[in-house]
Amino acid sequence: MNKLTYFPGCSAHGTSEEFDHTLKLVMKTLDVQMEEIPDWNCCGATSAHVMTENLALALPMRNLVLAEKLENKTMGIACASCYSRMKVTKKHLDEHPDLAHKINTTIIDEGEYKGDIDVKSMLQYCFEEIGPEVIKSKVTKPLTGLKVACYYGCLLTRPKDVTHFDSPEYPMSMDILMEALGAKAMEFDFKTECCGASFSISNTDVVESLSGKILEVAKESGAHMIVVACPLCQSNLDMRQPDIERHTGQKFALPVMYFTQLMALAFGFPEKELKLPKHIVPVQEALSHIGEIEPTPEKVKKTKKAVEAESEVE
Amino acid sequence: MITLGLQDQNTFLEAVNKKSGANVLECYQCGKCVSTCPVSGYMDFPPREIMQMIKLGLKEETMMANSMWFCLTCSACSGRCPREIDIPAVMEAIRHLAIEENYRSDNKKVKEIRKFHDIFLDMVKRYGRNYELRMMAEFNIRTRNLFKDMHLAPKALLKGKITIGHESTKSAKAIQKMYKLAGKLEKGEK
Amino acid sequence: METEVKKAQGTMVSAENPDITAPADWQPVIMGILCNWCSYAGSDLTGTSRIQYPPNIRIIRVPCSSRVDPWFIIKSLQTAADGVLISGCHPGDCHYISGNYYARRRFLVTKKLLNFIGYHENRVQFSWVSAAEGPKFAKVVAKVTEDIKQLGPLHRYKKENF
Amino acid sequence: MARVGVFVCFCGANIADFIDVPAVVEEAKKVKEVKVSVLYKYMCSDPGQQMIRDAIIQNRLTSVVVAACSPRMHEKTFRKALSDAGMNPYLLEVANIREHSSWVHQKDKKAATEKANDLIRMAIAKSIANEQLHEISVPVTKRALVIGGGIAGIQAALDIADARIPVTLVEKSPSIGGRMAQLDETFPTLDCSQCILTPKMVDVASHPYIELIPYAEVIELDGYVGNYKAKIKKKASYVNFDTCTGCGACTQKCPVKVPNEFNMNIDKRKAIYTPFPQAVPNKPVIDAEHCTMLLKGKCGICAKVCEKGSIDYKMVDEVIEREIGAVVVATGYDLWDPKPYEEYGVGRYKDIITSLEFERMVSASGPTNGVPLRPSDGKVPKNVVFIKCIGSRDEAKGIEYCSKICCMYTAKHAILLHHKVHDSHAYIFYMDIRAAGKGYEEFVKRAQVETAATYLRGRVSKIYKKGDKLMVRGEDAQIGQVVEVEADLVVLATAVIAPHENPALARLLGISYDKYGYLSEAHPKLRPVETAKAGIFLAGCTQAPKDIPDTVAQASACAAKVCGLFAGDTLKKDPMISTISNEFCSGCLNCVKVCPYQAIVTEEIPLGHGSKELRTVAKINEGVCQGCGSCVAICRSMAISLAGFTDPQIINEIVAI
Repeated sequence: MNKLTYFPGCSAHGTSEEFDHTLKLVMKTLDVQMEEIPDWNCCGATSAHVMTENLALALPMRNLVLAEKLENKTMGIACASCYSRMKVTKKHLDEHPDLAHKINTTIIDEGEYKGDIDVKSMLQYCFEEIGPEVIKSKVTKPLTGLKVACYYGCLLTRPKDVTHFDSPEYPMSMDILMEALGAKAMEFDFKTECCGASFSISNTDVVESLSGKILEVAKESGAHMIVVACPLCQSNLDMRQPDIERHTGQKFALPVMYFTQLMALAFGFPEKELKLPKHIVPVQEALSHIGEIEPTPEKVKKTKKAVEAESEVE
Repeated sequence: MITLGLQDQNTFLEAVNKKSGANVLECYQCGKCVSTCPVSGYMDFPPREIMQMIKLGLKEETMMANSMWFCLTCSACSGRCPREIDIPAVMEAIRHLAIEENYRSDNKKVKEIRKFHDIFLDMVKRYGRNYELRMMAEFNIRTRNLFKDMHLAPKALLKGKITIGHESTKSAKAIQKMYKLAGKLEKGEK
Repeated sequence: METEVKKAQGTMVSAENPDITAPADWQPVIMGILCNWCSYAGSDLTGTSRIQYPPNIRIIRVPCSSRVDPWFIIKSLQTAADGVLISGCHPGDCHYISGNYYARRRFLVTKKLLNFIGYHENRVQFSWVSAAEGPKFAKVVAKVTEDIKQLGPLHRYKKENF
Repeated sequence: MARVGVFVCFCGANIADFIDVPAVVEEAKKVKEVKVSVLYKYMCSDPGQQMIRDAIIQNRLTSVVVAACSPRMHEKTFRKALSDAGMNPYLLEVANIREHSSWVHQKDKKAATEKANDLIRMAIAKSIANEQLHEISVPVTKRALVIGGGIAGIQAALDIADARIPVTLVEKSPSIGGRMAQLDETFPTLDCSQCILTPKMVDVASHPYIELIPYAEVIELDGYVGNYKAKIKKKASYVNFDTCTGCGACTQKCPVKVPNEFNMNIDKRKAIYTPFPQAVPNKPVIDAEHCTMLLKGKCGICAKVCEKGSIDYKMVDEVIEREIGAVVVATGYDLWDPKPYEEYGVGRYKDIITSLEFERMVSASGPTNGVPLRPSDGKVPKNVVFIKCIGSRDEAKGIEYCSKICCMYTAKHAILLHHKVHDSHAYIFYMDIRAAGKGYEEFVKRAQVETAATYLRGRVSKIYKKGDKLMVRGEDAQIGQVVEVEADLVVLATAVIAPHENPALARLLGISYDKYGYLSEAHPKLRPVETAKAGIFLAGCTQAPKDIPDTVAQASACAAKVCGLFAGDTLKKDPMISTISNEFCSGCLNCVKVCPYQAIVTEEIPLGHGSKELRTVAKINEGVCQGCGSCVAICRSMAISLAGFTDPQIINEIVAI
């Protein structure tokens, strides 16, 4: 059994409850014991670093200090934004011991910062620590026929020198996981374009325009749905979708699901565990493609010899 | 028209470089950041122009721009910058400078964005965590735009997308203390 | 203590031997041994650019810093020099491919020896100055001169001094 | 007893204003060896030199000290004055009282004068220990080796051979021609590359003074300027070039198809092939990696169809040796692989190609018969986006420098596109247009005006697919707007990089290379074709990115250098080199280890006079020694001495203060 310190993030108990719930289900199946950080606090999200210097470090630092007390090697974070703040903070603190010492004074009651915990997003954890092979072995109900566009958003892979995970331009980890579940990951160019993120409330027109472009390209890719690993991306793409459709006159009808929901489905959990009614864009239609067999393209079976080298014999 | 050459030293450039850890002088104006930036269309000066303005020492113009407030810190620009300049750090530096030196843009959007962040931080201060519905409501009240997104609310509520109740961290006090001490640190630095 | 008193009176006191003193207007002599291709050319450029530096240095030209035998350093310190500056091409830029690397290693050893017999480590200094670094040469000379002034006159290890 | 003459120069006001020159002259007279000490306004002038010549003769001087400017300035001038007076020129010493005193201590005349006195005393002391030296003559082998058969190597070889100096030209591929052979038309005149290149290629093959060794590599180089020995590995071609007529029957019948590297893998060639129709020599070679006969022993068709029986499957690599006097390195360039541009979808989208791929397509003899086609569906593109600086000027993904030629060839591509597809439109994303060269700006104007190519100033940030089009997004900084171009084809102007073999080649030749792998010239401005190793020269892109005119100019410059080197029967060499005394040499051979030129060899000499037993001592190879003095300082038994910088000379200088 693997043990993992878990940081759910504020939205896990609100907008992204289905993420939190299915994550816990699949982790159980994968034999990972998740220990939630007791009394965790908000990471400060965008607002803290936009407005302040020290608070932006202090808020995540408190969580890091609390996490270190649990003595697991790794901390897994559900929300991409929390993950990014935690990673950025950790990098700053580890690179500048003076700074770490200074910020530590604001939370000294919680203890000393040691810097000895590894921070990973849950996607990263699934991909690197568990691996697609193991995940594939747990699949009881393959998602064959389902075409998905994997959307990573900004913060899971960027900036590269902070995350050290996958490509910042064309990541493949989630695609590989989805293929392990039996689904088909489509070629999708807007994997890491920004959805508008923190402007969700303050600047809705920006979100609508950016998320609209992502929906457009995802639709173009031929996908039945978008798969995400970030609550904010999910809410921007899902909740705002009707508005975007109304303003642009385009019809997307692209449900936006968490990768853990699809994992749970493929692992054989009943649909009601996915909390599908929480979705603004209905999911059923997309899920109905599961089981569809794609007509095999009429490709001539390549002889072994031909594949062997670049050379081919006439 | 802007007259250059009046300053002996570009102290603004120095301040931005020091605060951001980047070197703005490395920018060679290729514009890759501009077409990368998802919100450059909303900025009155896109990143490339901001870099040049800092180089020219145009402090007032830079500080009153809306650009840094629109920056989403998505890091797409720095990931593609051929000179590997940490542009989000530069944006953050001028934002912090603007806050410290009390530059306040009249731009309605900037005001709203700042308000949002204030409310957010306020909420975290009170409860240790953040709650979307309350956040949304408070933002709408404080920006006097009561009905914004109201059409979403019933649906979202109904679907359980947004919950009304909320919990706080047990040690909200610890957070409040942190706020106080962090604030002091910031003042101490100035 | 004695040294402090003398210094307070404005007398220059040798860092190695407080008995060796010199008047306040004492000027050290510095032996500069420069490689022909980089540092000597750089010192020429300092001149061509009319960059001013302290006049204490006397320059000897050698083809490469690797030509400098530790003997030259010791002989300089035995006779007139209060300090020695050796300067060659930047690492990797040696006109003779790798000479300056040998020189660098040799001088690390030489410095240890000089230290062991009681010389202050700043008496002998090593620098890289390229043919394009006229201003740098002036800076290096100014620094070395200042360092040697701080160290005061040199106790010369010669037979007649024992 | 030494008799020294001291000649102090005023240098107009340059010295006289800051140094008390008459006092300096008097001070010099106090040295007992000094027989004459005089001053003059300009020692380097004819009357000044005459003064020196006269004084040498009148006073029977044994050495001369000129106190003036830096020896790096006029040492040669004054040495000549000594020679003219019948004196050995190496008995001169220069005291540098201008650069080292009057110019740098302008605020302290007293100190400057004192320093000048010291510098002159040092020079006098050194000059007393000076010895008569004589220039060294080394024999020279008058044959040049040219490595690389692109336009640089071709030009260098032809120019040297035209001077009736034998040349061995070694090319690694089966044909000479290099990159230029792959080009369609050339800027800024749009003359056909093949048309101007192939006559030169034929000249190489038929030139009586050129020995062409294709499909070969230099694997070893020993010796020193004028006396190198090269080992050349001739790769097995499996075709006897002596009997092969180049009829082409074998290449037609060969059943194995392989991606054609000459056409940037757009089409296929056979396993037995000539790279292109105009190849020189026009003889095929067998690609051992793909030939089924060589791999599995099955097939043998080429041997069956060859009427001359030229196919020899048993052929093996052969190493030959050549004695040569000079080397011209002309290994050309490689192109940067744009894979790191993930944001463009490089590798995922077939319709993103590189410039050289485009070049092959528009070439009349190319794989698509001169029409650019979309690799995805074979359609003729209408909107073509050219993106410059791919990898160039990009520290993050590629290299820092500008590749120099991309601005021009992209303008050319826009024009060629228009010529081949009349209703097409070229969009060019650029950062700066660098068109410095004869007729270059005019050529860019032609692309902008006649062809009406749309120039957009900005780096492209993203390419994504929309239907069968590629959407290319970038900023047009001129209007400060982000623009998207709907493209059928995207052409990337990939950076010029040093050939990946360069570092290994440089080590083999004993020359240096920079951090990018380009071979280093001896001086970036004043010795751009020489390397730091005498007798080895650089031509073309192996030294830095260049266009064809610059490459040809540098190649001809190399030829001039080689001809200059071979002008006499022997080479004259500076006598300031090391010598080893057999009596003192202990045979520790530390000197061998530190010598950067492998100039020290070992020698067996009798243990004692008349003894039959032998002992090992070190010996300097005069031709190779460059006179750095590393060996002198390392020698424990002080057996080595460096002429011009002997221990007595330097110690004299030190104790003179």
